[in-house]
Amino acid sequence: TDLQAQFEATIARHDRIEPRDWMPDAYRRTVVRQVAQHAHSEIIGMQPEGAWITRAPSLRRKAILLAKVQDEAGHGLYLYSAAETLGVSRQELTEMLIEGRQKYSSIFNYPTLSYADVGTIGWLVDGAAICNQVPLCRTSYGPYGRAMIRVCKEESFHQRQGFELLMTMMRGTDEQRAMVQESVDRFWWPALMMFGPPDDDSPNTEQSMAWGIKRNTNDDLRQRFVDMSVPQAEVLGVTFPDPELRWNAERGHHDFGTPDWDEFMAVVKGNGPCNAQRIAHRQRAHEDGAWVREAASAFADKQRGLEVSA
Amino acid sequence: TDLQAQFEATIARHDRIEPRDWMPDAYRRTVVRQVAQHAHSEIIGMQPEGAWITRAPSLRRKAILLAKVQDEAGHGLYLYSAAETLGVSRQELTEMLIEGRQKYSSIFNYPTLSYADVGTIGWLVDGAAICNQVPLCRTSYGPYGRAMIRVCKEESFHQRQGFELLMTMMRGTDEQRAMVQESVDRFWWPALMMFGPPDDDSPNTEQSMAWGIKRNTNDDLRQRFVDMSVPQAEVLGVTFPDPELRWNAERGHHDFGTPDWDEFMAVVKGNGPCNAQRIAHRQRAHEDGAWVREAASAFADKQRGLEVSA
Amino acid sequence: AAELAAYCLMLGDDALVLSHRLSEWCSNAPDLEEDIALANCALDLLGQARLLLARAAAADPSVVPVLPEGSPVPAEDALAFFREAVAFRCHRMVEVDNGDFAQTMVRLLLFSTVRLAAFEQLSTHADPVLSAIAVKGVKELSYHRDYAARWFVTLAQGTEESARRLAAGLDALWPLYAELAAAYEAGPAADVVLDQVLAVAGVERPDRPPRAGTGHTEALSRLLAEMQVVARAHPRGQW
Amino acid sequence: AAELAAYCLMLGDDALVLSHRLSEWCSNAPDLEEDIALANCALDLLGQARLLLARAAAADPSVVPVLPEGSPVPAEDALAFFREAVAFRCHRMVEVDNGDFAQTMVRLLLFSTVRLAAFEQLSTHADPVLSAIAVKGVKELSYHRDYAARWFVTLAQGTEESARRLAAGLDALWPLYAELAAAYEAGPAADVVLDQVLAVAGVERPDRPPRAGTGHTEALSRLLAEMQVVARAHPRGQW
Repeated sequence: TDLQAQFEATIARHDRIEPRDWMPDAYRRTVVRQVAQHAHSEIIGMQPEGAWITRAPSLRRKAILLAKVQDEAGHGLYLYSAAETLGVSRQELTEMLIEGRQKYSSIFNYPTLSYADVGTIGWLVDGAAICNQVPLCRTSYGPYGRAMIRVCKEESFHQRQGFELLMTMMRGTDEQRAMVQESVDRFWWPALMMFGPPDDDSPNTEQSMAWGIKRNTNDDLRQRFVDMSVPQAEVLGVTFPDPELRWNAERGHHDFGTPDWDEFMAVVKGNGPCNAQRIAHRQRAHEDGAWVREAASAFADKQRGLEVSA
Repeated sequence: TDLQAQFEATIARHDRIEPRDWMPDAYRRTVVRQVAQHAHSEIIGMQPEGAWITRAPSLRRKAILLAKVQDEAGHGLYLYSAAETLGVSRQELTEMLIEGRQKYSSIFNYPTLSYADVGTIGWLVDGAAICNQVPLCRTSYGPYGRAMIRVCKEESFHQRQGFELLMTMMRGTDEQRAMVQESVDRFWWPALMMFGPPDDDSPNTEQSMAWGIKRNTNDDLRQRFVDMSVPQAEVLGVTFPDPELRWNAERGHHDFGTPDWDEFMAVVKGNGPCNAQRIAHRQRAHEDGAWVREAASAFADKQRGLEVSA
Repeated sequence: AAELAAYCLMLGDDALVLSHRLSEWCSNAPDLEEDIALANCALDLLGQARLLLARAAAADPSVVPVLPEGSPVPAEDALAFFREAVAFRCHRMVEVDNGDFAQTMVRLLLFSTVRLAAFEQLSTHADPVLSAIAVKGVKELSYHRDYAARWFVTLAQGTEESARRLAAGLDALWPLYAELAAAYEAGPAADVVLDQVLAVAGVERPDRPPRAGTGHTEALSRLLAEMQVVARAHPRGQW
Repeated sequence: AAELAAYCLMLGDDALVLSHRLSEWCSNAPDLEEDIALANCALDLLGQARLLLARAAAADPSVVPVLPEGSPVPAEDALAFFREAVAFRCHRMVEVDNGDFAQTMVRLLLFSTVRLAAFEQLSTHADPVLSAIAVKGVKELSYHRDYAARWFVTLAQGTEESARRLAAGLDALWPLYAELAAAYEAGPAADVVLDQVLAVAGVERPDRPPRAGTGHTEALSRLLAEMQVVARAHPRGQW
């Protein structure tokens, strides 16, 4: 059909699809799923770091962390708005999340155990997110791509702050240096898993790339992240817990070991260290807030009623 | 009547009234009120100290404190049992407490703010309680008097432990000594108020003494407590926050200042620092436990049913 | 100078403790917009706390706890993380638990109204640092007050449940209002504002006597246990 | 000796952390009798923790955190109050929040069953201190297990609500059981006991996979923040 041809031409030009444009149902569903998953990741991602706001060890760090977690709520807002341009409401998506029918990034199912984790999440987790997201600024769906531009700018800022926290701690006491290393040891492999399963085990990648929703394969992005992180670790003075990690001059890349994909699958299936906790937290907050949202909407109705009758 | 005469003779002999004995309704009501108030004080008294079990600074102190608060629950048990011999159930009394229709000792409406308070409560509050309670071992109602004998023995043990904690802290750092003094400063006046209003403002004292329920007046016990505490404070190396406190050789007692009876009245009326918190805590615990008590009684009914049908 | 320091500590501790309470809402608010708004208020108060604690330390260095030699901890952090509960000068109003969203809004309304009245006076204070802090704070507190007042009216007139919860929150906090208003010498200005909000909301001023006693609540030491845990574990740490 | 120390730390940390959780019930239990019984269990586990931490410190002094010179803190307290969360060797089963009374009883049943099986074996351990601790512990843990099992059956067969809550508690904790049982090498002995209790209660063994990962929960660092606050504030204190 004409519409289909127009859509494909737009994609081929690397131009944006906009909300008013015709698009195949499968494309719409895939974009909704990906944007929602991304939005959920921002919201769930508030928990592991947010848990340390009340325990931040300096007032300066407390302000930085509070502002960062607030930014994540903001990212969630843009991304839910982007999804809403495709005709699904924030309320619906939230219900999909708390009923376990939509996913969020596997990384947030790992616990934060020390303040160093705040730095490590900034450095490695936000770093991995940026690797994933920078190409998404050129994603084919317009509102998503534009949201990503804003998100990426703030994420880079967060990543630098995380790295800076770790740098400062590495200049501190022996205990602090040990804290940083221990934290990096825990987060390295889960960070690598953030890019998803290996390419030969990632059935949706091909179609998403054809549609210009995704711009790179999982393994491609993972390699980029490893290559980027190794020199940063040297600057920091920490090591990664991977005996196979070494520079391969022939490939012009670092070789590295295989993540524990069984663990990854357990996490994706809901049996990770914190899946139940994260969803229960979101569900409780959502339910506890129901009466407030109802009150606000009842009040708005009354106000509208008054305006009409005036 | 004969019964009345018999009752009065028993009282006059300083002998015990027992549950099966005839007693005037007013006597029964007064004993129930006093025993219930005492039981409630044990139960509410678990809160201010119990709050520090999870924060005790050494494992030895944690064990001592946990055992002490457990003893208070035990005292509550004996005392509710003593009240039950007069035909009121623990359930009824608990409801009277959480609906604010029966009182408990005013002292537990003051907050605990530091670990030193655990010691101060042991030393001063349990000390004052003992002054109040030792004469009650000879109270006219048998089950109450016998419960008091057991309670007093354990209270003396607690008082020594409290004093010993403060002694140890006074041998510690400057900060610890300051903590002890600050704590004593906060608890001294409220401890004096534990004996109730001045005699000329204590309308029920006369009748209670005539019935042998009470054995001494409020002011009499308060004086005894002051005289007992002053030398102990000297041993500890702390002062009491009362510029009028001094030895009066003529009276053979210490003179001391007047407590803030307005504050006392505010506390008694429910407007003390922690009244609302203490009652809310008890109420929540009681309500949260309702389904457990129901399950236990449903299970017991089923077991009885099985036994009967077997 | 000791008096100025004590006053700044009082203002700073109130801001620090209420900021902590507001930050507890993070990831727990009824909606993303409220999550962001509450974090804004928490950040503003945290900013006020930092400036005020630093001013207190400069005015009277003796208020700053002594740390192990060689500790790199700045004065604002020494004050926030290395004092015991009894050394804090905050008020019981800011210490108690958040309760539900209604109670949180009631507290924010009462607190920001009283503090705004005080900051308006302080903006001409003789100490130039304190007056500058107050000028900046006036803008922030006006926003907090308006935000809280909007929710106060919304909840009062929203549903039966929200009105009930609002009333319960107001009843719970009212006994602590007199102490706060007295400390801030808020005067009739604050009362006028409050009465306006109550009138618009159609809510009666509670008829509850002030809570007896002074000093702190048991909630404060628990709050500080959490707030200070990492800093205390690393008295020579750099962050 | 390092191995013995590590093993004693594991046993001691589990006891310490579960004792803490049980002591949180103090003044919050459904009835006075349960308040007293839960405090008893907490006291027993606290006693086990003290002996085990002291044994670990004696076996390998290098496990004990270094405190400021002149600190009078004994080894058991240095281990309990001056280690960070990541240095603890307890299991996720004992760390998570109590939940309701049903979940608390499920945890006590699972924990004491597994630990009892291990202690029975340890009562003939080559280390005379550890074997003596185990002999004493067997009596205590038998009591805890029987107490929890009695409540397990009562709640399973009490009311609809109690049965529902018990099932929810069992579902919540079951994913953490495999990790605990493996660490204690509890073997079939524990399974047999559990199956008996489940059978008497008429409750199915949950069909839930074990939780992925190892290490700790986020709950542990919060628990330690509270447990360690006073001790950490006074590293040279005497108590």
